[in-house]
Amino acid sequence: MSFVLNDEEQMLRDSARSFLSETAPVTAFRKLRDDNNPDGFSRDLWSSMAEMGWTGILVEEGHGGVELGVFAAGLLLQEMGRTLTPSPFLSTAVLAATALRVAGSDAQKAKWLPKIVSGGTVIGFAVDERARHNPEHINTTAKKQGNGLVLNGTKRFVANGAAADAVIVVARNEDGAPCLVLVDCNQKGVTRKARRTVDSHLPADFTFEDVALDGDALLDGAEDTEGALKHILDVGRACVAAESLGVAEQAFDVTIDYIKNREQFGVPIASFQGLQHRAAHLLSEIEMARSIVMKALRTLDETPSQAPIWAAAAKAKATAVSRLATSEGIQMFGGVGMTDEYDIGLYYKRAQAAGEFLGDDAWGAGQVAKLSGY
Amino acid sequence: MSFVLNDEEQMLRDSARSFLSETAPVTAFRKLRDDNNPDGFSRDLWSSMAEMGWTGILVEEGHGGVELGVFAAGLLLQEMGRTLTPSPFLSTAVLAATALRVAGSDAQKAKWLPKIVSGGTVIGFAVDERARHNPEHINTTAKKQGNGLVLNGTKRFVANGAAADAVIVVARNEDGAPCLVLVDCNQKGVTRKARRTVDSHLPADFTFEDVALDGDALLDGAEDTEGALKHILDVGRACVAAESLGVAEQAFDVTIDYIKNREQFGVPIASFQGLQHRAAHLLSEIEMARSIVMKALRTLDETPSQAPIWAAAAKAKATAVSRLATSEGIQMFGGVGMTDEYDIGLYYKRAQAAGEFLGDDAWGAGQVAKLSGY
Amino acid sequence: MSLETFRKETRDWLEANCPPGMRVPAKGEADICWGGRNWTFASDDQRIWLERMAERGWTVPTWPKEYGGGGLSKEEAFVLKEEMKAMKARSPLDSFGIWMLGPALLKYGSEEQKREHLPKIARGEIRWCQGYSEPGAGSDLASLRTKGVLDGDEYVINGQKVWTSYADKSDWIFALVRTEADAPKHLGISFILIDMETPGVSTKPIKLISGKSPFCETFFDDARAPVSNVVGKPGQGWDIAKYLLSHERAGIVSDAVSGGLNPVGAAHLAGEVDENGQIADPILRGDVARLTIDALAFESTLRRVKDEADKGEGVGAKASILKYVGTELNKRRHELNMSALGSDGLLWEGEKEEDGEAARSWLRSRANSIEGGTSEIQLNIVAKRVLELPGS
Amino acid sequence: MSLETFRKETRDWLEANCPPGMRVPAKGEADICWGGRNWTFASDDQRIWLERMAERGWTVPTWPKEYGGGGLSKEEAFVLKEEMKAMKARSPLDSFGIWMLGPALLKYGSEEQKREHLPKIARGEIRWCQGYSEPGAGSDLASLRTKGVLDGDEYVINGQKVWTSYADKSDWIFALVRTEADAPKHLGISFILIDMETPGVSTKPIKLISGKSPFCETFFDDARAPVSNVVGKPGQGWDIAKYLLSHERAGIVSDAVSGGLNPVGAAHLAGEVDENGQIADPILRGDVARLTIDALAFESTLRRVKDEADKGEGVGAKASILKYVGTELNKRRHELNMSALGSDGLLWEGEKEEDGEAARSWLRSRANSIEGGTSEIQLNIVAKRVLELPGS
Repeated sequence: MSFVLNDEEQMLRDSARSFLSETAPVTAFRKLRDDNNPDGFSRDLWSSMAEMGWTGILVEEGHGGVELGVFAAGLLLQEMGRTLTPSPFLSTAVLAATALRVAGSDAQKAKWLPKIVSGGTVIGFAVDERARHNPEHINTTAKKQGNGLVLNGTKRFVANGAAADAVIVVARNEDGAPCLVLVDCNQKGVTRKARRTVDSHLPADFTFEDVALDGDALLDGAEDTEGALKHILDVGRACVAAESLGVAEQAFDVTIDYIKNREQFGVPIASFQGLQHRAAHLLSEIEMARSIVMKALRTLDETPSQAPIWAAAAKAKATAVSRLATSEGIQMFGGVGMTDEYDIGLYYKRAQAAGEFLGDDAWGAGQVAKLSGY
Repeated sequence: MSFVLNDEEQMLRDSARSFLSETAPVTAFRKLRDDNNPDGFSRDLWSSMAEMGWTGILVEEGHGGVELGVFAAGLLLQEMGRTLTPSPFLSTAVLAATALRVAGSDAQKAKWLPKIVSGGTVIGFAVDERARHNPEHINTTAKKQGNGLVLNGTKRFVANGAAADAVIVVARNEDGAPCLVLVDCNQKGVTRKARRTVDSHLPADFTFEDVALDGDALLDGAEDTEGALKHILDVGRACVAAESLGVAEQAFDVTIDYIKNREQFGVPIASFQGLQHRAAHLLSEIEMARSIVMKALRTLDETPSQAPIWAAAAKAKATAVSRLATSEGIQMFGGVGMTDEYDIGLYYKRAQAAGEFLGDDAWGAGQVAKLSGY
Repeated sequence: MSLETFRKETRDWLEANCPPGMRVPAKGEADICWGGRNWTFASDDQRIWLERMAERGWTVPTWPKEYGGGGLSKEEAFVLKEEMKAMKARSPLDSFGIWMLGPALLKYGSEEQKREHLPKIARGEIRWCQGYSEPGAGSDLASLRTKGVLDGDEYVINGQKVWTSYADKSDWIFALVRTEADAPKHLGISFILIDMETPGVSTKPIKLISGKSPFCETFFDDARAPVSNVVGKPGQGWDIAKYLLSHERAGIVSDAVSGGLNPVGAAHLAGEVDENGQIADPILRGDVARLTIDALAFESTLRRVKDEADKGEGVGAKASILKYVGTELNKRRHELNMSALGSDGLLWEGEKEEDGEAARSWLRSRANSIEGGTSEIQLNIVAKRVLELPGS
Repeated sequence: MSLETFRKETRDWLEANCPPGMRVPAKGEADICWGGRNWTFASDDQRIWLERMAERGWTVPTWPKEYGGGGLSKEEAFVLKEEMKAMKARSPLDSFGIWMLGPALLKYGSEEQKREHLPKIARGEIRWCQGYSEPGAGSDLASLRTKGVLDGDEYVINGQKVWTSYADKSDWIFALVRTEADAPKHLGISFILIDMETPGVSTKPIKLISGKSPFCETFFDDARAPVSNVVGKPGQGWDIAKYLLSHERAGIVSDAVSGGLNPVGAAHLAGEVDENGQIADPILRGDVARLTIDALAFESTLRRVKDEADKGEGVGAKASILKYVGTELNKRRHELNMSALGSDGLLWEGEKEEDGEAARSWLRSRANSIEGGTSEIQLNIVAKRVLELPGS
């Protein structure tokens, strides 16, 4: 396992960085927000991501993807974190694609993966039913009915839910075992309510009321669906941790830049040792987060059986560090950091939202203790 | 409830401070340690404490005491924390005296309290059976046998155990309810093993093997022995919290003094803002600890029914702050702080030991959550 | 009158006079009564409550009666507060006039200024805002550049202020103005009262990360104020400002610990408790418990400092400790609120008015450690003035 | 030879040659083999193991063969380490000669010095200590006052060193000596090798709070060392010292994370776990979990820095980040060990040799953030050299 980027990865990151800073800088995000964009992201950008092959980053070549792996997906999300770029990448190209890859039948893969790769669909991944992430609290049911299924339950704050064409729903079957069901959002019995969040994303709450589904709605390609679900969630965690890392890095960079130039009492405030020590501590924390996020991503690619503890730990660390970096950022900016005009507050908001997604630092710590056997 | 000292309290504290700094400064503690004193404290000092009335601080006048209350006891312990003075004050004059006061019969009070007041006895209070404090883990039994009792079990790290003439043992009776039993250490079936601890105190482990006791060994003066036990422990917690506070205060004072005088790179190290901010933070923390310790002590005197959460919170806060103040102290002293020659390390050790006694910060936090109903 | 008699009479009066609508806690900023020329009462109850309290001088209980106050002793004022709290009575009037300008005028103002301005503050007729900070000054408050040039018996004022809270809704502003250009930085500043209807005074809200705009920029463009509106002596502005800032700090601290959502309530709201009411996530529960301990310690400290002040020990630089600890604590509380609320906390807008309130309060709390002197400034003050550490 | 072949051969050789007594983890400092003129082996196994490993040069696997090393590549050395770890083989030899002096001699030493000293270090024949710090210098290392005055082809050395680890058990010392009195502070210092049997060299242990005395004071009283014992050029000592300190930092860091008690083990030892092996105190469990996360992050960072170094990216000032994070982490680990152990952790002396070991290690860990450059110095380095923040 290597902790350095190979040439291909280096290229991917460089091209992502230059693409995003040109096409989707923070000003673009502000415009989406101020225009009350009903999707919460740019459809054009999503098409561009497809053109560049990003949508197929976890899809095998046979279905049109480039299959670069979870580490590569994380690199992209890290860059998106830096520019606060909203898109269905995480929900559709990471979570839904992984779900289809590890739990879909051949027919389901053939039907859905090319759509994901083409950028022609947005698919949400619906797991949580309560306010805090907890994949064990699943009350949604998908029970057999004739040749098909009937789905009942509610899901909350499904990422990209407002714009989703379909959602993959985590439910329990008639035996109480977890199962994954792919549901068209226009299906009868599906209602959704878009929720505008603090980071100006647009997830949605979903209610499923006696939704009648064909049998092929059930993702039944995995031998062990429960294990597959855990893997999907770990991939999601490591990838959103990478986004949080990007948020932390950029927030830190702009903060350092600010304190070097901001003068008070006749000197740059960066010359005060009080701030210097905190900045050095922050950099140390970011370095730690960077390493463990890389470790989690690589482990998912190379030795996925060992990934659970790394994914949980990376998620917890990236959550904590991104919140620290952004809140320290506001403090070091001072009054202007509180204004909407400066970007640092936007980073703070995204750090909070990304942090709660698929488990925050407290959740991650509990998971690490459990997985470590204490 | 007043957060300021009245004249009497002010006088008590001033006289304690001058007495201890003359009679029992840190050098006296070092001498006890280096001499391997078999008691772990000075018998002469204990007599002086009796002469000054300290031993009777929680004992009613009818039994020879001065009954100044828990707040006053805390003031004395705070001063003893400052000078690292070891003595049986906490175990005998606070815990045992309180136990007799709230759970003893008139006859038991009449027999034992004057002995405590005279300084003529050292009584330990034995509650814990496991490594970490937990008053719910009591397996020691005191069962009826004829007109008497038979005691079986083990107790660990009983404070002042090495020098104790007797111990008050927390046990369970034949119904499994908590009870308090006063046992002479020379009784047949009692074995003790002195343990020298990191802070150079001398607690002892006790084993009780079919110890046959008279019926009057049972402290049966309380209507609600379980409630009485909780009160005794809360008094102990608030008082040891006061000692920890004294440890923190003195450690802080010597550290500030040191950094003001220590020069590096041609200036006093106290002029570095990195240290200044940490010192200011430390002072803030000490002020918080001081307030909550005062609150807990006063509440035990004035509205004891409300005391449990304050005792637990004060114990937790004083534990955390005394450890922080002493560890920051070592760091600010630098290399010499690691040497036995300087006192700061002794304060660090006592902060650890006092912190574990009757529940550390983690224990206190759990208790606060429980008592707050979450 | 003994304190107990006072307590009884107060309780009876409050019972008889506090309208029912004022006996439920304020839900949000919308329920606060700020007063002022253009104030629209949220309800009749709000109006009646203000009128009745103002008549007794109990909007400003400790101010002298001749200036519209209640003339109560500290002890009596505390009893009043306790009794109001016991019946959940709302504050009849909140204002920067009460918290900040009033104390400054009582200490530094001329008799004429006191008689002119204090009663109007007490009755909620005039709403005040403060004009201290300037763009780019930040913690270096004394580096201000707004200039006042004497022209006859008037100052002609030019410059810009920032962080003028509610300036767009205020009637008058108390501002720091550099009136003596050649004096050293901390001298040469005057504390001037300016009617915001004066020609040349304009104001513009600042949008904050919390979405709200309580703060404004305020511009002075050849605005004129009579010399008689200078509080204290010309050039004494810095002293008055420092005195006033300590009152502001106390205000921020009391905000920091007063009411609002706490993480236990948040966990209940979000359904994140188990059947025994225990916070479901054990790690989060531990974080909340440590917050509770610190909140209890802080609450005790506020009481202690008050008791010490009553005994005549000055608060002095210890106010900086309170400001530092209280605001950092409040930020932690809001962070834990957000963790306890999970995705519920992320809601920004919804159909209900209170939707997004948790997130807005959380974001608002970030300013606590910046406004009224940053945490860094407080730590500097503690290091220098309490601990007397040498300068670097 | 391919790496896989090397791995196989290494495993076979270790299997055949590592004595059984060397395949159980060292219990404490007593089990470490330090070597030196007066070394007494703790067991035959310890002696045999050192001899066999030294013969292959595997006490210093990456040093060139001509100086007693194994001549292995970094990759091979890593494989050797992994295979030793897999069979729990102990380190055959630990010494400041290996960790510190060796790398400095390899970089700065003359051919003659290398041939003279390196093989003796590799075989554990000579034990070295370092003489850097002086009383009162602390973090201001360059302010040293030990003087060397040239007298013919010898320096006559006078002064005092402190924190000379194990000086009382060492054969030689490498010391920083001010040889050019008039040069600026950081120049004029030379790095000199001194035999401790030289007349005028004496040493005295320092008693520490942990009760142990690995450190000494060392005195030079007209002690003489030949000019040929200067490493590099006279006056180049400060550069060599800095180079060496970065190796010391790496050593401290690897100590910080390697082995020893952790809080989960401590909780088990103390019986403070429930029937499922879960740490009984839920709040403590949370603290431990957060430590685990940080330990995993730190472990990953060590790997990353190594990979980056292998790719040619210099570690440079990042070593300061490792030193800072690693030592602070280790202190936290020991604090949590003590909490998990409760009263058991307080034991200072008992009948068993390991009694008190937990407390001693805990106290010892406090020095981690002082020795080899304090945490404050590391943060300064990061601020100045990595972040390029302006000086104050």
